[in-house]
Amino acid sequence: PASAATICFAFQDLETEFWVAGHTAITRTLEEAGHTVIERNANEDANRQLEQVRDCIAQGVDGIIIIPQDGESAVTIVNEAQDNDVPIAVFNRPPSDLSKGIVVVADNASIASQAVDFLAKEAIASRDGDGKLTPMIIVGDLGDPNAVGRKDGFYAALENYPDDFNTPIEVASDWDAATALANLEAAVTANPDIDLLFTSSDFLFPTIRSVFEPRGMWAKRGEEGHVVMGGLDGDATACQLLKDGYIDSTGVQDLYFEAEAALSAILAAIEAGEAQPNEVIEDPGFALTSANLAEREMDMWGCVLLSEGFLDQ
Amino acid sequence: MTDSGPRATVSGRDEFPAAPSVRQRAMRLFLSDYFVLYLSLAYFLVLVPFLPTLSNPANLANILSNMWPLLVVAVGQTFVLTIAGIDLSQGSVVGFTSVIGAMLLATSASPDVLSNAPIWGLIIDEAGGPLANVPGGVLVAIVAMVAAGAMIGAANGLAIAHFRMPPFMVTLVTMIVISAFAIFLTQSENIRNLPESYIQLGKGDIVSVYFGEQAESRIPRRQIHSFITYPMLIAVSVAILAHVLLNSTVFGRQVFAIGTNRRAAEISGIPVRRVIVLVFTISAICATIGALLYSTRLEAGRPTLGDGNFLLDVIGATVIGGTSLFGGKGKIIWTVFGVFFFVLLSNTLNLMNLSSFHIDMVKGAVIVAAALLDVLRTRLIRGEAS
Amino acid sequence: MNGSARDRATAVLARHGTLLLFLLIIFVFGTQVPAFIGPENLGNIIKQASFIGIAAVGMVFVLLTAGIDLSVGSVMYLGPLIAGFAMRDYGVGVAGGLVVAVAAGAVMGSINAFLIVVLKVVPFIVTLSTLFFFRGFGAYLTSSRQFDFPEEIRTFGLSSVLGVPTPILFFAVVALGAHVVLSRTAFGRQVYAIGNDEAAAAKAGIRVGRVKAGVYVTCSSLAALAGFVLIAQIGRLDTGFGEGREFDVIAAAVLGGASLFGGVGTAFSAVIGATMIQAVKIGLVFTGINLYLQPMLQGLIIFAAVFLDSLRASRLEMLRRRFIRPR
Amino acid sequence: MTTLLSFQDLRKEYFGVPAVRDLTLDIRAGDVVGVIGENGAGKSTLMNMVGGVVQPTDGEMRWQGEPYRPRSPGDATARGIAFIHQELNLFTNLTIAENIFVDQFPSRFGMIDRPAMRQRTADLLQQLALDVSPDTDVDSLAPGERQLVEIAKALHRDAELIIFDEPTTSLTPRETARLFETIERLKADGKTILYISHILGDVKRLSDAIVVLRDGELVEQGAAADFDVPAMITAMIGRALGGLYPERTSEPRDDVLFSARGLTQPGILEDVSFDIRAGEILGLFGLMGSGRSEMARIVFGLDPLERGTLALQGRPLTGGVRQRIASGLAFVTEDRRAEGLLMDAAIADNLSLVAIEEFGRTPLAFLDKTRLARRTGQMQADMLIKAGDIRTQPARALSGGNQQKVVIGKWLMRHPALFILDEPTRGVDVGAKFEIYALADRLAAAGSGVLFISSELEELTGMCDRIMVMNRGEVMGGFDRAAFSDRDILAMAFGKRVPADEVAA
Ligand SMILES: Nc1ncnc2c1ncn2[C@@H]1O[C@H](COP(=O)(O)OP(=O)(O)OP(=O)(O)O)[C@@H](O)[C@H]1O
Ligand SMILES: Nc1ncnc2c1ncn2[C@@H]1O[C@H](COP(=O)(O)OP(=O)(O)OP(=O)(O)O)[C@@H](O)[C@H]1O
Ligand SMILES: [Mg+2]
Ligand SMILES: [Mg+2]
Repeated sequence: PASAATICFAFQDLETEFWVAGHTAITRTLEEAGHTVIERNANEDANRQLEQVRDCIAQGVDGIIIIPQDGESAVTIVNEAQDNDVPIAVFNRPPSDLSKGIVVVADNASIASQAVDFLAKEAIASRDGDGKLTPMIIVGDLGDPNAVGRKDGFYAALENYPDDFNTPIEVASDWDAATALANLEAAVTANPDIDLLFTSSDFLFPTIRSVFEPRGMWAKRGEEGHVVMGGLDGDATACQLLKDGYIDSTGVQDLYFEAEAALSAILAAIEAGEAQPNEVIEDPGFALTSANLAEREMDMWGCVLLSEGFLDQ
Repeated sequence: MTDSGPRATVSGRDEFPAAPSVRQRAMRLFLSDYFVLYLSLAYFLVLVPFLPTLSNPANLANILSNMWPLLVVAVGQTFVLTIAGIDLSQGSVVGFTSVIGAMLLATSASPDVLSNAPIWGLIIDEAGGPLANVPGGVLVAIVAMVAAGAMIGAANGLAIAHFRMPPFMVTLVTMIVISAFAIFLTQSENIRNLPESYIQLGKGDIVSVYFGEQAESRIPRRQIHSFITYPMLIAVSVAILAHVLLNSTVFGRQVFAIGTNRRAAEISGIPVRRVIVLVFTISAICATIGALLYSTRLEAGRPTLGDGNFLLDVIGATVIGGTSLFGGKGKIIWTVFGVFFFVLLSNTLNLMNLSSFHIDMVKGAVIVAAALLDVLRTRLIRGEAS
Repeated sequence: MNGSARDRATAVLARHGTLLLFLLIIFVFGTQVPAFIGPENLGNIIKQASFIGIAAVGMVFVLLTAGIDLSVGSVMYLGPLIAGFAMRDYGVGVAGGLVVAVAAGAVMGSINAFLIVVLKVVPFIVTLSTLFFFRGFGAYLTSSRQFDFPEEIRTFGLSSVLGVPTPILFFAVVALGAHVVLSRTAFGRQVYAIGNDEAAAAKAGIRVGRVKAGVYVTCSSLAALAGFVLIAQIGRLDTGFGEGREFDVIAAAVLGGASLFGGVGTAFSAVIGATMIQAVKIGLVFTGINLYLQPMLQGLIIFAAVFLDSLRASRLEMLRRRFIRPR
Repeated sequence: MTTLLSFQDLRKEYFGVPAVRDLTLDIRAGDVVGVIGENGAGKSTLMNMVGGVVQPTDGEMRWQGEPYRPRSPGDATARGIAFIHQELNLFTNLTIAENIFVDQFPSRFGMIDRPAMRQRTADLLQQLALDVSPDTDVDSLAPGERQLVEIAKALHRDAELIIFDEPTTSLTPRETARLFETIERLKADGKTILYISHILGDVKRLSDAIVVLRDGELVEQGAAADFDVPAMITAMIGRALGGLYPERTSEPRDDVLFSARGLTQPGILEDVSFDIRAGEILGLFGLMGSGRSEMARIVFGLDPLERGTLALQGRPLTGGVRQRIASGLAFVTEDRRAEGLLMDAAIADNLSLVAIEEFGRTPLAFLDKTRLARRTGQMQADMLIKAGDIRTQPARALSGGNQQKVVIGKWLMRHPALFILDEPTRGVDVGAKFEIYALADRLAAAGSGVLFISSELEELTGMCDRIMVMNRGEVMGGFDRAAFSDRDILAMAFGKRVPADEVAA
């Protein structure tokens, strides 16, 4: 770049692999290009995020990238920045009004539904007998719109097979491993015969394994006891499990594409002296499945991390 | 009370036969009610050379604007702590009442987002809430919010006063139930499209200042700084009202009496139950006003508004101000300073550009350091006295 | 003598009200879904309650002295994390890891204790700041990344002894141990004395500072142990682990009968409180009620428990009154 | 005999105000030393320094000839000093045995050796004739019993020096006698005893030597034989007191002010009826635990009443405490610390507590702070409350007698019609007692009624127009002033019924 810029990077949280990877991708790329990065972690509090962005503006940054807590607060924050003539890009979670700011959108619901659609087909294909199948979903924190989007995607996918599935069993996780462990164990005890499991986030796979393993439900594809299983995020663990055959699909947001797109758009705007750049960049996302693993593996950020030895730390 | 503070020895006194008045005055400053304020200012002055942005007008305006909503909520908590209670439900009241206000006032709503919610079609639809374009609707909605908040507070108070249930458990349950109910009402969604007059309450300026050249033809927005805002007026009025209530009314005396010794207060004819109910109601109403400020500045009704660490901020700011968790000791100005300290702390942490991997450590250390100074001060007061 | 029969009935109800409510909850859920009262699920309830339960036992110590410890959630995270580093980088093995976790907890407890006892900062503020500090330290160590434990930890976490899952075993040992300490040792009884009247305790010659320090060390050690036992079942520690758990832990202790104002409560308060809350949560999972409604129902049931308990307390007070003439 | 403990220019200041001034004194080993003085004279403060509870501002103490500077109560205990505090220092959530051993439990393998503890406690309790199990929770003990547990604790230490700070205030006559026997025995064993009390007769009877404090200074000391009660009083207050009781200045009027009919609460009261006339002081005597306080609490609306009616000035008394206060009832409880005072609040706040609503038109109206300050200041003057700035000094920092005056003062702010005084002179010095009596008389003269509950028969016969006696929740009978006889009254208190016609109306 012609000149070094100061970029404020305000994210909502750093608690799962996905966010950590996104955080690393953005900060590292910016720093390597000689820009200064100012980080702000809102700890899942939209109000705090608004305050942090205002502090950034007061500090006189050249541009802002945010991962907002949700679409509604994103609109407010985008307005706040644009009113103060600071270009802003919204990463990963779309504002409910796409007309303002540089917006990189990934549609949680549609990615989830792609992943679940594959699971549904797999489950139907491997069904013995012709009773209805029992699906189960581990739901995230109901206060988190991402969790709700993923849940909606799950239901949308299953709606296409009305005759094949019973009403899904919902298990609350509150995005917390301990809660998920307790609730999933109870749910599996109550309903030992589940045929399909979808977790709203890949970070819960180790928890699922702890519940399934002692019950003989943690098995590879084709082995006795395998439960058709998938998640969403596309992290390194999911990649490993997919390769090992324990799970069947995971919904992927193209993290690196999103980061790249957001960065170049915001830097271009700064360069051009544009204070209110507006642009919508779509990340269609996709489902990495046991079927397309070979050709699309390296499109998934988790697999890239995995190949870099992420899980060996 | 045991006399455990260090005593000034006779020889120690003799070394300063007539203490210089400057030192005495400094001492008095250090020992006064305003201690946390001085502490915050000292903290500010120490950091300014390293963080030049800290003193820039835009940042000062930010600090102030961040103070107001937290202050309003903490004022309510001050009442509760003063009667030796605790109100964990404030955060959920913030979320819940923000939803109430928004669902009444929203000027439109999208079925894509809200059609699953139980309030869809019942209260809100594509054309917005029932008070959407009604003249005076904002006022009615605020009354409804306050009524809803007051009811929750009164319910807390009734359970605590009449059934002698522990405040911690009662308000914890209220927190769980009310926050779940708020999320249920919107099925996790936020309600947008609030009317401009409502949003003004959370963002609107009354007086703004500009420090740049006079000749500029177009003043950039980022150089105009809010000076007096609606939230400031609202919060300052609430604080003054609360201060008067706690300090200069019969009710205030009754609050302190209950916090000091509930049994003796009862026997002396203090209407203990009524006061407890009122105190929890006040706390919830303050939370509601906080909800008004928070939700309007975010321009949405949000069921999750008061989630997470919010409660720790509220109680932490109140306690660091000097209000005791064990009752009988509380002042609104203490809370004002406590909130100022907390907001300043969070602002400076932002400006330090710490990596997010360090920020929590620094935050913890600063809180402890502040508390330590406070302990030192208490010891000095005792030392002076004996 | 109709009156006295009724009195006796109320006496029984009063003394064992919490337990009866607990049984009622189990019964109601059991009639909804019979599998709920199957041995497997009852075992699961206790196993899952052990996480909050072990930490709540520690919290009871603190509450007994009229203190509070908000840092437990962060200790649950940092304790196992340090153990994890020891296991991975120094190969100390699972038993070693367990020791390291508890020791790390003890160190964190000592930090709290130092600030509270020596520097005399109020417990609420101390533990509020260490809540941030300990978690912040963990974030610093891991750069906010999850931590994967060596494989063998899960073998330990999912193991059982004579059919009793290891977490339950730990829970039982901790609860019994705490009960013995609280009821049979000088330290334990002095904890009660301090909670009853700290100034009087000092006048009576109790080393108040030491006892209080011991209480915070115990609480943090047990919180770290609780975290370790849970993480041993999963094998991976996420950055957000334990966040906000301080409220669950305190609630469990208080629901079981411990008072926030000190002097009241037993080790079993924590066991009953934690198990009861877990039973309700799992019961709601079993009945498959809409997720949006579950927390509301959970809150209402806890409310009922607290309400019954307050009735019980006032009944007990009535029964405890001395009468000066025959009735 | 040798000197066990000596004070050299010992001084203690609170907030710059001396409570003990440059006191020099020797205590001989084996003596029982009576320490007397008005409320606030500094007796407890002196003992607190000996017991390591507070540290002297200046001066020094010597113990068996060695310099003695206890930093904590533990230090004092280690030297062989036991201290029974004026305010009880028991842990109500522990058992008797645990309370006795709380700072040093006997242990075996790290566990408390309960059998040993129980055995030792049972022995101690037996010495004091307290017939309860060592495993009883202190919570369920009566005040007198608690006091005995404190004494058992001191006995257990087998201390060289035992300090009793007003040990008899809540003991029954029988328990008191038992305590005196114990003290005699300790003395025979060569122990040294410091005995503080306002019951001067007891002090005279027990002591070998007497020490008199006034305003923190040692004003007189000598052999007990050289003192008689009037001399003690003169030394204490610096002048002779005309008599122990003020002259009654008025007669009861004819109109019935208050009447109770058939008060019955199973297990507590049985068919209690009595009247109080305007201007009358009605004494209520009974042994500890005879139900006097229970009755007072019922009358005041604090405890439930199953049957019976109450009327004040012809209007039935109903509702809760607030309503009864509004109708003109006032109640000075026997438990100052837990129920009477806001210990940590300022004295002025305590004084204004009952009448606070009179200082603002509605609860949310501004307090009239000037009037409030004037009235509380006036009350301090009227009640002769010895304190610094009443707006800042907490009630906790007052001496016992002055605390009691604050409790009475707060009720006077509302000019009550019927004043219930439950043990109002407990722990109060002779001068202050006199003031409280005079106050009761003034109230009566102004037309109020007074229900005076006391365990000191003497003060009842000295002050009352009539005495009513209770035993086990029943009114056994009553005596008119002319018929007062200590023997008959005591006999009735122990349960002897008097034929109905002898009972005054
Ligand atoms: N903690 C304290 N802080 C301030 N002043 C105190 C404190 N304790 C006692 N005083 C003051 O010291 C003086 C002596 O009090 P002390 O308790 O020794 O009196 P006393 O002789 O024991 O009286 P009493 O017979 O009423 O018990 C009193 O004026 C009292 O107000
Ligand atoms: N010496 C005692 N033995 C047994 N019970 C007692 C004794 N003293 C008090 N109690 C009990 O403690 C409570 C308080 O007694 P209460 O005050 O009613 O009796 P009282 O006649 O007023 O005697 P007191 O002089 O102790 O006030 C009552 O429940 C009473 O039964
Ligand atoms: Mg005294
Ligand atoms: Mg009594």
